[in-house]
Amino acid sequence: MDGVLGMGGYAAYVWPAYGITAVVMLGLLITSLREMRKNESQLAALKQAHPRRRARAEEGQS
Amino acid sequence: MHRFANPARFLRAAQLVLPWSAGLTVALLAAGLYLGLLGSPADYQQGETVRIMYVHVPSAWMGLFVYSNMAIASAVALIWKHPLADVVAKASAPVGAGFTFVCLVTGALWGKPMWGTWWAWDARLTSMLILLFLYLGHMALVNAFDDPTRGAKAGAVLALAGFVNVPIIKYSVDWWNTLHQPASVTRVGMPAVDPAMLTPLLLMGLAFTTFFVTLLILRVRSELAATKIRAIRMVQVHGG
Amino acid sequence: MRRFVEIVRRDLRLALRQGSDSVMVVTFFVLTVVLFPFGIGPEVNILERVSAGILWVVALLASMLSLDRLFQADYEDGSLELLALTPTPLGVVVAAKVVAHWLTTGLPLIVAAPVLAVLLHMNADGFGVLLIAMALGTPTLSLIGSIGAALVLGARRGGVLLSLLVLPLYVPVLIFGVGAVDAAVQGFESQAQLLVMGAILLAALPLAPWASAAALRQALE
Amino acid sequence: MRRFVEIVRRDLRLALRQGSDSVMVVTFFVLTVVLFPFGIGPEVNILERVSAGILWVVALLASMLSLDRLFQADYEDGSLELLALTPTPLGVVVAAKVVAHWLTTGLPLIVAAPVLAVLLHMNADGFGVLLIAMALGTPTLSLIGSIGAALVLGARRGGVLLSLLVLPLYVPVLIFGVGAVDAAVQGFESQAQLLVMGAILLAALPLAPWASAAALRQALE
Amino acid sequence: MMDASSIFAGEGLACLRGERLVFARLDFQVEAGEALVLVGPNGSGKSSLLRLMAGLLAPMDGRLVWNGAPVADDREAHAARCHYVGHHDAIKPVLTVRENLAFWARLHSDDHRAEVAVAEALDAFGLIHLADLPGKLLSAGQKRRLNLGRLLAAPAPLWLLDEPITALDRASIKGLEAVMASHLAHGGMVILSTHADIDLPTARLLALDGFKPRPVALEAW
Amino acid sequence: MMDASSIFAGEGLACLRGERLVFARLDFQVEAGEALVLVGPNGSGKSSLLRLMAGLLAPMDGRLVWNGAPVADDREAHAARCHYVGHHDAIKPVLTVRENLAFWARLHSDDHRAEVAVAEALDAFGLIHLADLPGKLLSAGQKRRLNLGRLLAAPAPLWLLDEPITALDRASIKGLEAVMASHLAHGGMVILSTHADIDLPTARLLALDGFKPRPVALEAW
Ligand code: HEM
Ligand SMILES: Nc1ncnc2c1ncn2[C@@H]1O[C@H](COP(=O)(O)OP(=O)(O)OP(=O)(O)O)[C@@H](O)[C@H]1O
Ligand SMILES: Nc1ncnc2c1ncn2[C@@H]1O[C@H](COP(=O)(O)OP(=O)(O)OP(=O)(O)O)[C@@H](O)[C@H]1O
Ligand SMILES: [Mg+2]
Ligand SMILES: [Mg+2]
Repeated sequence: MDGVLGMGGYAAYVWPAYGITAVVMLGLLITSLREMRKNESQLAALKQAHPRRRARAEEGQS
Repeated sequence: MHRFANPARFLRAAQLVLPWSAGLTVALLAAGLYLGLLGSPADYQQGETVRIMYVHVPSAWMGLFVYSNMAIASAVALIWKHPLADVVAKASAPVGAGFTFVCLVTGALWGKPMWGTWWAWDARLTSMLILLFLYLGHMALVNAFDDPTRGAKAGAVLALAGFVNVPIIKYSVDWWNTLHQPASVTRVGMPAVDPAMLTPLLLMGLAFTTFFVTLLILRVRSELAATKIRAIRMVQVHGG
Repeated sequence: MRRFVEIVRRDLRLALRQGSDSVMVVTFFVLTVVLFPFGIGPEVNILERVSAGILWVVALLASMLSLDRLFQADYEDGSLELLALTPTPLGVVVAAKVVAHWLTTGLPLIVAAPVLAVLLHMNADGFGVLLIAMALGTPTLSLIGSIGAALVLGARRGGVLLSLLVLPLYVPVLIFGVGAVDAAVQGFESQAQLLVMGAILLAALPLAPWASAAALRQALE
Repeated sequence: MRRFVEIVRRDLRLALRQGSDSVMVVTFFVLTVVLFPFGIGPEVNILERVSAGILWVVALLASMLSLDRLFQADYEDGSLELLALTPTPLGVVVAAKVVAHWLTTGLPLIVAAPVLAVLLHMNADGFGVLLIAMALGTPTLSLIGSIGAALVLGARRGGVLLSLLVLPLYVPVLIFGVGAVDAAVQGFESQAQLLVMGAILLAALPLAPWASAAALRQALE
Repeated sequence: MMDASSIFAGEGLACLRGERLVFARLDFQVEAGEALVLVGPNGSGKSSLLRLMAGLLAPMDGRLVWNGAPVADDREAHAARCHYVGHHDAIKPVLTVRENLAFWARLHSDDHRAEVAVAEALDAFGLIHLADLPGKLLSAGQKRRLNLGRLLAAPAPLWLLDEPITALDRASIKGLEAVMASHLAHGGMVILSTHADIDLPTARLLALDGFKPRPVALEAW
Repeated sequence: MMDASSIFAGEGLACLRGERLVFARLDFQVEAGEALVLVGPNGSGKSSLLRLMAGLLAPMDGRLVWNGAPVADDREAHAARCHYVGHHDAIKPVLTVRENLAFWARLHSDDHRAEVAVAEALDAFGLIHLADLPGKLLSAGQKRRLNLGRLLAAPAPLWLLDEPITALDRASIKGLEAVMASHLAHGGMVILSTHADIDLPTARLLALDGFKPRPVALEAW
């Protein structure tokens, strides 16, 4: 176990590398998800408030 | 409305792809990390630090790949005026910037034990830094206009102009004699890497790619929703 | 061609009448270069060692700063849309404006460079190559910069944004420009670097006006 | 005082909402600093020797570039004349805008400086003093720069003109800023230089807003 | 705030713009509850006179008085009692309609009063349903209405309006006329310039075409 | 140059601004000697249609044809046959009235013809006595007249005028009407937008308020 965590004396470089990668990737994932949730819920709320728009949109599509 | 290829179709397709890409990302990451951290030997020269490779190299590939992806999307947007292409380009930029950043930081962390310095001004390192600036410039430009479509179009021209940099980064190591290693995996013909290291490397590369696809879907969905919100707002202002 | 000359002439006349851009660019160049001895200290051998680099970096900055207004004034007062509506391809209009820009800013930079080189104690062997490299490099800067200037039209915070877009694209000119001068100073051949600079210029000559014209069309929509 | 806070709050809000100026200033700072190793070459000992000078010169340039828009947007959309017509002395308005400008540009510069110092291989002993010197110097830059920004309002070619007016006034900050850091790097006391910088800041604090207000009145005529 | 006995007057005013005398020896007087309409062909000096009344322009000769006291003696007091609506809209594209208005309201009166007044102003100019939209989405007419909203968002006796009805559709013009009439009925003053007809009680006309702009040099000789 | 049998037409035009559909399925046709007047409330798309006709804006759908040939096939030819007068004046403050006009004239026709035409244009719009004044000293109405002068400074059959009478006083409006009538009598075409009344022979009206602007995103869902 010490072999893996210790990384042959290079733990101070290897683990931060993986750590930074994880932080950036998770950060991207979380911000993207949050943004999407926010926008989609806002859109749903707006559609709720303006149900007529939906009808009009469908009519416009035909 | 032929120009406005139906985003609804995209959303349906994305809905199908999303669980697969997300699931694959998790599975590939698990396998890649296991092999990379436990199941592969240390390098006879570089020792355990070689394990940094499994995040450093895939993120470098992704940095270049995402930019190429953006340039293609931009060309599509400019030539065929496909609105989804603009959205894809815009949604890709922050992800590409993220990967490029990871490549730089992990490279620096690798450089300290290997070369004895965090940073050196050699061709590949600096051209990667420039790539990061190209991403940042693209993000800034796209958001610098009051009218989002204007920003998208300007961004498309910039992405194409900046694409010149990608081959320079890719081949800088071959053209100039530098500290950094030349390509050994992606070189034409047989890769010059031990399969025990090649397997986790390729697994991580695939994992990063599916991760990118997942993020792209989320971000495009978000962007499309934002467009629609703006549209509804606009109707409120001007009375649809 | 007649129209090309006409546009160059107008831009030159405008530059001359309104507080002459060239004087300001040169002054910025001189002032900023002069700041460095204050910052770095007066040691001759260090200054000499970094002189080519400083000259080129500041030349990039000067060129970039003046680019800010390349299309801006014409865009704001509506001249640009009329220029786009003349019976001339927009790329030609861009090329004419770039030529005028280079004549009023690039050329003065070239003239000022040797003087500043003396100030920074550059080895006199480098002067000839410095001039040639600048003559090949500054038009490339104007050309590449025109793309950025066209892109930021109508953007908020155009000035700073422009630097973010243009500086990364300037890097090759910087590398080979410095390389040529340094080689000459150290007594090597600098032909290879100058050839590359020429090649970059030749490539930018048709591509940049075309890309700028595309960007301008977007801005005028 | 209430109005002062009100104006600072508005400017901060504007800066945050519109594509964040600060990000761009920092990027310009980083980009330009990064250009120098291209120009000067990668040798560690030379880079280390010139690092303080380069950081300060580029910080001056970054501050100056962002000043371009300090009053410009308000001038163009007519807000500035309305601000001049509020029951607040114009000097207070200027001071509020300068504070907001410093918070959005000077502060990020201070944060970015140590990172760049690492890139330029600066000796770690200088970091603390670099931060203090920047904290004393950047507000002075914003204050002095506001005079230039007010003077060039309405002038065409604002950007380059501004640099001419402002850069010479920046020289004292540059000299003492670099002096402080260099002293620290070489293991000397840098208190004297820092005291002078503090004094300059104290002097600029009342004088600059007053001078800028006078210049603004001219521009609004 | 509004005093039924205030008098605003100009005595022997002369105005110089760009070396040309726009008008000279101009007198006017407005009492509480009165309106003054400036008319005249293009370039006759309507806008100049309004800026002069607001204090943005210094008269070359003559003076403005409020209740017998020269306006020039206390700029801030004059700024507190007048609202100026010029050609520019002073609308920040990234702030919402409410935020735009609230900022100006808070600069003129205290926070609580401002809150109430902003709501009133939004109502009077039909902006309520737009209150949370960013300024950039507004059409030209809506922008103008927002700009006029400042008149009600903070009380001030003297309104100076430069061609207030440009870009307004018929309904909005009626609304503005009602707002002005009520202001006059409460003892306010309105001075406005226009090319079209505006329906106002107690309005007197001031025709500016009597003064032919003339180079000053001739006078001075 | 002016062909008595030309026809300019639009077929099924749709226009997208920002992200909104301003109008769709719009057809029009103008023959030599005919005038078309665009009317509609603010934001109904008059300016957009004119820009589209000039080729500054690409139609999202539909096409423009000149004598049966699609305009999009040859931008330069279309530019050569139309004059566009928009909201911006395209006047350089440092060039004199004559120089301003001569530049545009020379871009459209050869030097000698331009000389004569410029003199005619100055005369027709009452600018002769202002010919040597720099653009910056002009009042709003004079600027507009100078901008309209381009119509006569180089001949072109198709005139596209966006609210040409704003800022003009009564006498100038009469003058413009005479110029347009003579252009029509010689087989030219005039397409203009206006909020006020314009007196023109052979004028047909095109009302744009039938199309409620609608966001495109809604269509696509
Ligand atoms: C901040 C510093 C660094 C940066 C910006 C950087 C950048 C890159 C880039 C862009 C690639 C992709 C190459 C391609 O696809 O052809 C790459 C690959 C690679 N890097 Fe780095 N690198 C850095 C530091 C290092 C260090 C210190 C080492 C090891 C001593 C290293 C070892 C490698 C290896 C082995 C590859 C794979 C090459 C291949 O097989 O294709 N890198 N790096
Ligand atoms: N900033 C300026 N600098 C110099 N001269 C100016 C300036 N602004 C206006 N002028 C000149 O002053 C004169 C009066 O201009 P002013 O704008 O007051 O006219 P106006 O009556 O408001 O005209 P309009 O009906 O076009 O609004 C004009 O002859 C103009 O040329
Ligand atoms: N540059 C632009 N970007 C995005 N949308 C725009 C742009 N210009 C105009 N619009 C929108 O397009 C619509 C049509 O505008 P346009 O300027 O054609 O109207 P108009 O009929 O000329 O109005 P006006 O009478 O005010 O001149 C408006 O709703 C406006 O908000
Ligand atoms: Mg006026
Ligand atoms: Mg219009």
